[in-house]
Amino acid sequence: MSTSRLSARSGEVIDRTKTVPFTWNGRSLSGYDGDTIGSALLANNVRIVSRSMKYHRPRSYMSMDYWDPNALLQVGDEPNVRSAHRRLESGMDVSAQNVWPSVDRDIKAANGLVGRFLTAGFYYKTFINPQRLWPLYEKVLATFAPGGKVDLDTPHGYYDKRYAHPDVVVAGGGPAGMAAAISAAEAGASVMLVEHEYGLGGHLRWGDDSDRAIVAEMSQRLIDLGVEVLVDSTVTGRYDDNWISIAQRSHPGVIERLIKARAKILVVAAGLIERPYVFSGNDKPGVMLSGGVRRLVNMYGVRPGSRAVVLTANESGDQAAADLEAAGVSVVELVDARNGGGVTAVEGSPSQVESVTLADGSTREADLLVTAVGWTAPTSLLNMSGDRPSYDASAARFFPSAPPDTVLATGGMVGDGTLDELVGHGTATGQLAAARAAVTAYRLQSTTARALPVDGPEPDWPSDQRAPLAHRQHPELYRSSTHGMVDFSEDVSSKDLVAAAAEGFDSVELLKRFTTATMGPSQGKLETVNTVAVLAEARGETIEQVGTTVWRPPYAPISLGGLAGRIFEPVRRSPMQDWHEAHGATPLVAGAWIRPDHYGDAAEEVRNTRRNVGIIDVSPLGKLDLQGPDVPQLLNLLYTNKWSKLPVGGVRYGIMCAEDGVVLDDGVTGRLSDNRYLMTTTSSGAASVWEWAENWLQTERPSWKVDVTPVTGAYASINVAGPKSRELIGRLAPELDLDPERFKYMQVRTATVAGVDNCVVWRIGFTGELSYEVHVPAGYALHLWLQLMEQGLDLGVAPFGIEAQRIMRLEKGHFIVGQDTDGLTKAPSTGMGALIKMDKEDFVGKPELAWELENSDPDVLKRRPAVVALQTLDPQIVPEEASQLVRGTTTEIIGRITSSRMSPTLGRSICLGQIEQQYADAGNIVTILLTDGRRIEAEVQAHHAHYDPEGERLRG
Amino acid sequence: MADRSLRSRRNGNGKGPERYSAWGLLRKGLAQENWPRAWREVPLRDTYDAVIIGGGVHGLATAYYLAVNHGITNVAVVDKAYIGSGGSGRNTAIVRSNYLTPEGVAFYDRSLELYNSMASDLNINVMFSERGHLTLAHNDGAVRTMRWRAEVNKLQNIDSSVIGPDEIKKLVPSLDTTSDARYPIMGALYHPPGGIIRHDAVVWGYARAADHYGVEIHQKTEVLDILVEGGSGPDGKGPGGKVTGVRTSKGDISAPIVVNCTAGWASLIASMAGIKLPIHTRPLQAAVTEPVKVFLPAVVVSGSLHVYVSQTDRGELVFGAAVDPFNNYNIAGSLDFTEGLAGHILELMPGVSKMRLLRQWAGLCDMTPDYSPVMGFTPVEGFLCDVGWGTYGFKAGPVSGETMAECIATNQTPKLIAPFALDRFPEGTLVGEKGAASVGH
Amino acid sequence: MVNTTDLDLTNSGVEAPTYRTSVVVTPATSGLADGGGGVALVDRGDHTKLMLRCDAGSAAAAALGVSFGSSRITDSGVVITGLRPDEYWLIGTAESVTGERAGLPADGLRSEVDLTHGRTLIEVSGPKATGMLEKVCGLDFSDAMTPRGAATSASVAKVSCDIVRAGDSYLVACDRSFGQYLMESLADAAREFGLTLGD
Amino acid sequence: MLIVPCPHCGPRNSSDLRYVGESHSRPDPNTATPEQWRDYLYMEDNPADWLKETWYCRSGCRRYFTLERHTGSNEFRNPPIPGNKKGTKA
Ligand SMILES: Cc1cc2nc3c(=O)[nH]c(=O)nc-3n(C[C@H](O)[C@H](O)[C@H](O)COP(=O)(O)OP(=O)(O)OC[C@H]3O[C@@H](n4cnc5c(N)ncnc54)[C@H](O)[C@@H]3O)c2cc1C
Ligand SMILES: NC(=O)c1ccc[n+]([C@@H]2O[C@H](COP(=O)([O-])OP(=O)(O)OC[C@H]3O[C@@H](n4cnc5c(N)ncnc54)[C@H](O)[C@@H]3O)[C@@H](O)[C@H]2O)c1
Ligand SMILES: Cc1cc2nc3c(=O)[nH]c(=O)nc-3n(C[C@H](O)[C@H](O)[C@H](O)COP(=O)(O)O)c2cc1C
Ligand SMILES: [Zn+2]
Repeated sequence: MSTSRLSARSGEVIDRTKTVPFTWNGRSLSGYDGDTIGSALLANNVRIVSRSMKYHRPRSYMSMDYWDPNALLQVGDEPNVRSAHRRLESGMDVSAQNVWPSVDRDIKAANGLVGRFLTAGFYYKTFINPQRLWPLYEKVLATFAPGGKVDLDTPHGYYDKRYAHPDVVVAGGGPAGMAAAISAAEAGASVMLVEHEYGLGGHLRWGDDSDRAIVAEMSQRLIDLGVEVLVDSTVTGRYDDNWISIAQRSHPGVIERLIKARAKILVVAAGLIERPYVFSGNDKPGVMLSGGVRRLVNMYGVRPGSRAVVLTANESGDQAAADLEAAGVSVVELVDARNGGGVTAVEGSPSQVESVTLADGSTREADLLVTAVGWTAPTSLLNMSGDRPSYDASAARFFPSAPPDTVLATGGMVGDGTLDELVGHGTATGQLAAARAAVTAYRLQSTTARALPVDGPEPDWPSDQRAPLAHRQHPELYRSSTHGMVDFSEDVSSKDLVAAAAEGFDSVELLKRFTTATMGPSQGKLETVNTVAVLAEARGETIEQVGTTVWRPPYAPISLGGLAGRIFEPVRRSPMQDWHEAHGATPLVAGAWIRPDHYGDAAEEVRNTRRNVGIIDVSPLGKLDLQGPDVPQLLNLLYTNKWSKLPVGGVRYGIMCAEDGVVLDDGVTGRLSDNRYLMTTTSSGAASVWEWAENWLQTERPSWKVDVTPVTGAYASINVAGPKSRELIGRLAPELDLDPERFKYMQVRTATVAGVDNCVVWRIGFTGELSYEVHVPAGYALHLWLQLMEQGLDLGVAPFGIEAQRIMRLEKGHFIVGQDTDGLTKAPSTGMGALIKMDKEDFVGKPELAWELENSDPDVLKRRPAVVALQTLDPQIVPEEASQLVRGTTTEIIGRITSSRMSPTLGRSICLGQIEQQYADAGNIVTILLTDGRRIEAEVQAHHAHYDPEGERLRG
Repeated sequence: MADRSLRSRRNGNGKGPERYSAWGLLRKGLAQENWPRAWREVPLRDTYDAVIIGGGVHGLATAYYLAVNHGITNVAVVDKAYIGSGGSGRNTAIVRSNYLTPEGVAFYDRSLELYNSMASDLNINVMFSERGHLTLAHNDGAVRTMRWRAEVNKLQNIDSSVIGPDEIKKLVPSLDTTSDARYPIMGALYHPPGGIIRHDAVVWGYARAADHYGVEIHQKTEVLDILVEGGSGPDGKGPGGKVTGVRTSKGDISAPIVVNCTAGWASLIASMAGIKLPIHTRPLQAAVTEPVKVFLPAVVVSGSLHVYVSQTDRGELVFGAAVDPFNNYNIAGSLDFTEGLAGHILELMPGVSKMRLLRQWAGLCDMTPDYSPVMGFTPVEGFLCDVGWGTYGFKAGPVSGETMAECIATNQTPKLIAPFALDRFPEGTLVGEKGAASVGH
Repeated sequence: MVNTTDLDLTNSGVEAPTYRTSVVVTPATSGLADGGGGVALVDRGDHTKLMLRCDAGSAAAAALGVSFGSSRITDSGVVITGLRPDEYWLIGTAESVTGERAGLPADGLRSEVDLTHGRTLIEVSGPKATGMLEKVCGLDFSDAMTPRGAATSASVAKVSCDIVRAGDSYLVACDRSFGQYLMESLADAAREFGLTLGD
Repeated sequence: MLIVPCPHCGPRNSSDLRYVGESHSRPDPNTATPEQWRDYLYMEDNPADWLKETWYCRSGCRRYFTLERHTGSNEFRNPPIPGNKKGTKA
């Protein structure tokens, strides 16, 4: 097969005035603008571009389209580029994959010699013993992995996404698809026409001048109608409710853009894919499909060989023969399968066809064999819509059977006909699509609160009145009397399939998984029907009985970059976050929030807070504004303790449980006025507690009058803690009565602070110090923060971060839900039994807690976990959080450390942990197994608080 | 324990299966002859000692161990489609034993042990690749949970430890371990014995071996009803009843023992016996890329980003994520899954943006409230369950088969599965894996 | 509302508060602004946003003059919108909102929260505003589905937002803590259209 | 991405909602037996059929409502009614 550029042709898509340089395996070559990588390589007489996966046989181009199984090349840092489809660009660095050491001299080709032993599934039968050697074998096998190389330094380029709501999406820009798009648009629908190739026209692109004139005319009509035409774009999937994914590679400045279209109607006009023929030597370079030859000659002006045999069963083969003749290739034999002609083998060197054996046993010298034996309907998008294709033996292909009525198929997928008939069917399909889309639009608009009101009654759902396209007779040509390759990318032959079926892998799905046929990069676009046909033959069944494997998304592979798009992950910031970072805070990712972890020295932050006054930004604290007469009832329901008597100005702590009694969240709620409460939740529980409250109000207690409004972002929260906090707050809120007798621990006031109205100030203290938590309208939060820093200068004010707060709360023995408790910790285990009020009529989780509290089985009781404080006997050892508590010298787990720190205040290690009740008595000595394997002892404390257990500082 | 090698026994047909070996392969290759069927295709009979519903790894392993460990061979495994068509043929094949609770650890560790000797026990290369398993932690809470798991694991002699970003980078160079990542990698639970396995080979291996001992495998045989007598519910089904057989698409079978090994369909089968389960069915999706040269040496899981990834010896990346957001028996899959997946994978491994997703698919998962299975007896006598496998049940196949077989043969609940009994729900004693629920496969 | 007491701060040394919105225009954002004008983004964080809960069918609801899913602009320039079935918002300058609020009857008015500080409000306008929103929000912004005056809530760039098509522009509001992120995301989405950043 | 027919907003993308689960009514906590209560807590019908279930319109109207969906085809039927749910699952 000697290839070369032909003289200029009327339909070519290349621009011979523009030379495009590129390199092939380091060698400098050039092609023309408009070439694909593949056509340029062939024009340069480069034919062998890859080696087959298992046997490393030399391979060349067959179909010259995206699905060409042997054409995956490395281009720069991009692996697996479809070179028969991808347009050549200046400077492309193209190289072969899956070859060693080079595409022309491949040592692994020795595999070919032992081919008869490397049958499908051979690895299941080998390397079994000794097992110790398998990892070694595995490493060797892995070097056979096909595919290109990933450059791990590849930058994330510019990928993008958008949504769309077209009335009609048309997949496929051949004549049928174009006609459908035109008629739908003419009927008033908004239409998106998507074509996988670089240009519209489908198979007409490699047809004659009159074909192209029609394409030009239809293209102009599409422009005039304002149809959104996307070329070099693929409809990659159809999901529930016509959620359509489109990979657009032609948007300026964007590598790949994912369009998510909610189409009212999807029209599938994907055309047909040409099927290879199974016979001996069918993977040898020089065997091509008729469509491949026609593209090569007519679109790229490349001569595919010099002496050709053409095996034809249809027009496409006849036309290919004519095209070859016109290009000066001598067609030494036109074998007509419609008249019983056939081909049984090609012979030649491993890298070149030299002769063709015909069914009658005679041979022809030739360097090119062209086959035109039929089509595969790429029904993939229809299958994704729930349709199962059915087989028509007389037409020798699968057809759609019953797609949902929002998905319509047209063109070659549904039948055959003249160009006029195809266009006619497409036109009728477009009209039907538009009419159905109008009904769907009516429904959407009439049920959407924000939409315009609709006029008149809902139109009827249009029934399908299209005249069907005929199924043209086609011989069932799948396999010759010889065996050959069925799956070229996976190197699976018909012989492998027969053997696998005989072994019991004789349903199409098992056959696929055992042999990997159809699992390669083209996903069965070329191989499915031949696989099924060979299995049917092996089982003595019909193709219809055997059925096909399932096509799944995507229709064509889509880049991970395209699926990801711009990488944007929501981030929440408090009004002071910039200040924190400007003042040396180490940022801490806490869910969606970014928070200050510490400003350099957490221990010093603790000491300063305990000694002077510290301020911490606790803005992420969940905050809910509750209003309405039934708020106390709601609180009684959600929390385990009682709320009816909370006075105005009072604040109370509560624990929330789920219905299984497991602790869900905790926090304080204060009563700001008669009718208005402010509830706080943990930072991570903010959203879920809000939804939880709404859930109870809307579904179980719909008669209660409570309005819940999330105000987490509305108020920034600053905790001012330490013995001098009263002094500092006093300076900023001169009108606020801070007298400890009148503004007591666990009370709340609304006040003007630093000139900011409507601040909520409550006296509570997670840190265990005298402290005031100020919830300030967020727009003034930075102002307040700066004023606290400024006005507190002489008091020694300093900011503290999350780490210092964690230390202080641990010193004080406050547990953290989700850290000191877990998904099984019921409320009584927290040591907060006093907060569980079983005499309330109802609260969430009550029955489980009742049974928990009533249970008197000593075996159960003694093993129930309890949250306790622990101190190591050696005060300098801080056991890592999650260190296990074990019984004595055994390995029996009796609990674990849930929190631990070195206390800057006490100068010793302190812990909280969960431990079985039987070991939880104060004074017990228990064993901690450190993560380094050492065992140390620790004493269970009487109080959770290691520091100021009576709370004198807090209340002072 | 009985001799588990295939050499010693003959199957119900009186014919031994031909042993797989390189030598056999060579001989067959030279002679150009085919291997015999891996399992027989025989007509369904009308009575068996036990009927196992579901030809996934759990059903087939149960049948295999019934035969090999207990000599109970008059057993039918029925599947409505082909073997492995459920979760067993769709999973991402991650095997590990670093669970959170001692019960869980002991159980999965036994499974790993069985996986380790499976190739020679079943005489098939299941390609168990012990390549190491990393569960990444992106915040201090997650690091704490990882350490919790590591510490429990160590006490059970499981190789499992928490490692830091530098070591992670050494093990998996493609990961972004810098601290300016949106979700910085702060550490990982590293479990060297974890890895991946060729899931289909496991299914086929059990099927072939079970068949060899006389078990019958009936594909395309759908169970339509379960025959129960004397129960408290309508039609005599439900608690207090006794199983007498099953109705299938190929006819009725009488059998005193019926085992529900149907994973995603478990509730439907149980309801045929009048039993309610604490299970909801959710699809779990997975996807593969086109193959590229091998660059990812270990299994990487990120609980907070809900993705996991490994690379097969064929070079594809295999991905998974969290279960779908609503109950569903439909495995069509969604675009949201692939979008989220790609976004999160690129956060972890920014260099793979040019790789292409080749195929996505889904399987059904039988989710329980405490991330633990439901195993053993039910209130209907003779009706047993081995279900509730959620997103993690493939790795449990061997040990589940072994213990379920023991349960059936001895009529007693083996200790390893006692914590997983159905009555833990009415009794309110859930299993501790819920304690720090995190995805992990 | 954005106002402060006339407190005499002179003696205490406390400075008068300055209101800050959440939208910090970072170099990352401003770098995208080429003044092209296809999309203009303006931070309206200083607008007062007053939320009212009203019983359906009450006098207060009637006086508001809008229903769920719609909005109107009053003579004083306040946008009144029904964002949820029983939830209405008044958006405008402090003064004008106070004025509109004063005119409402008490009947049926259940509760009221001033969320001026709680919501970031970005005004999106320009000939390509719709095209930009279609990149980050799954709603159908066609004139039939989202006509002038339409109001709804949906996820925008993965954040829950309220969206009002008020006159020629869109008002997009989210929780204040997401404000900077939202601004950056919108600016990024707008860059292909030519971005102008407002004051 | 399903379209969920919100009774207030109209058809919405399912990502704007949160799925709560099967709708079950809560037994009287003061009279329920442990079995009844735990049946409510843990047991599911989980049919491959029409299922009554609760959704929360998280990014839209913020309302909980009950819908009937077919768990095989994902079709919704009947106009949805705002209403009860299983309050247990946080
Ligand atoms: C995408 C995905 C990834 C996963 N990843 C992992 C992983 O990495 N590691 C891991 O350990 N686990 C994983 N799992 C979970 C694991 O796959 C399952 O838990 C496990 O395969 C369950 O096996 P099984 O034998 O119980 O059920 P299945 O394999 O599901 O088998 C059940 C069988 O029952 C049959 N059946 C159902 N109804 C009937 C009927 N009426 N009559 C007859 N037959 C019936 C079905 O056809 C099916 O073949 C994953 C699951 C999925 C979906
Ligand atoms: N396909 C051929 O090679 C070929 C050759 C000769 C004649 N024909 C005849 O032409 C008729 C088909 O005409 P037609 O208009 O139906 O098809 P067509 O083959 O002319 O055009 C179909 C187009 O759809 C595109 N496409 C397929 N799937 C797509 C997707 N998911 N997203 C975007 N684009 C996609 C293809 O790239 C192709 O350009 C048949 O009757 C056939 O016999 C076809
Ligand atoms: C671990 C694993 C690897 C897979 N690799 C491939 C692959 O390389 N190519 C492919 O087409 N499918 C691959 N699949 C997917 C299967 O083709 C198939 O989609 C899956 O088993 C589900 O079956 P279904 O799609 O027929 O429903 C793989 C599946 C698994 C579980
Ligand atoms: Zn809604």
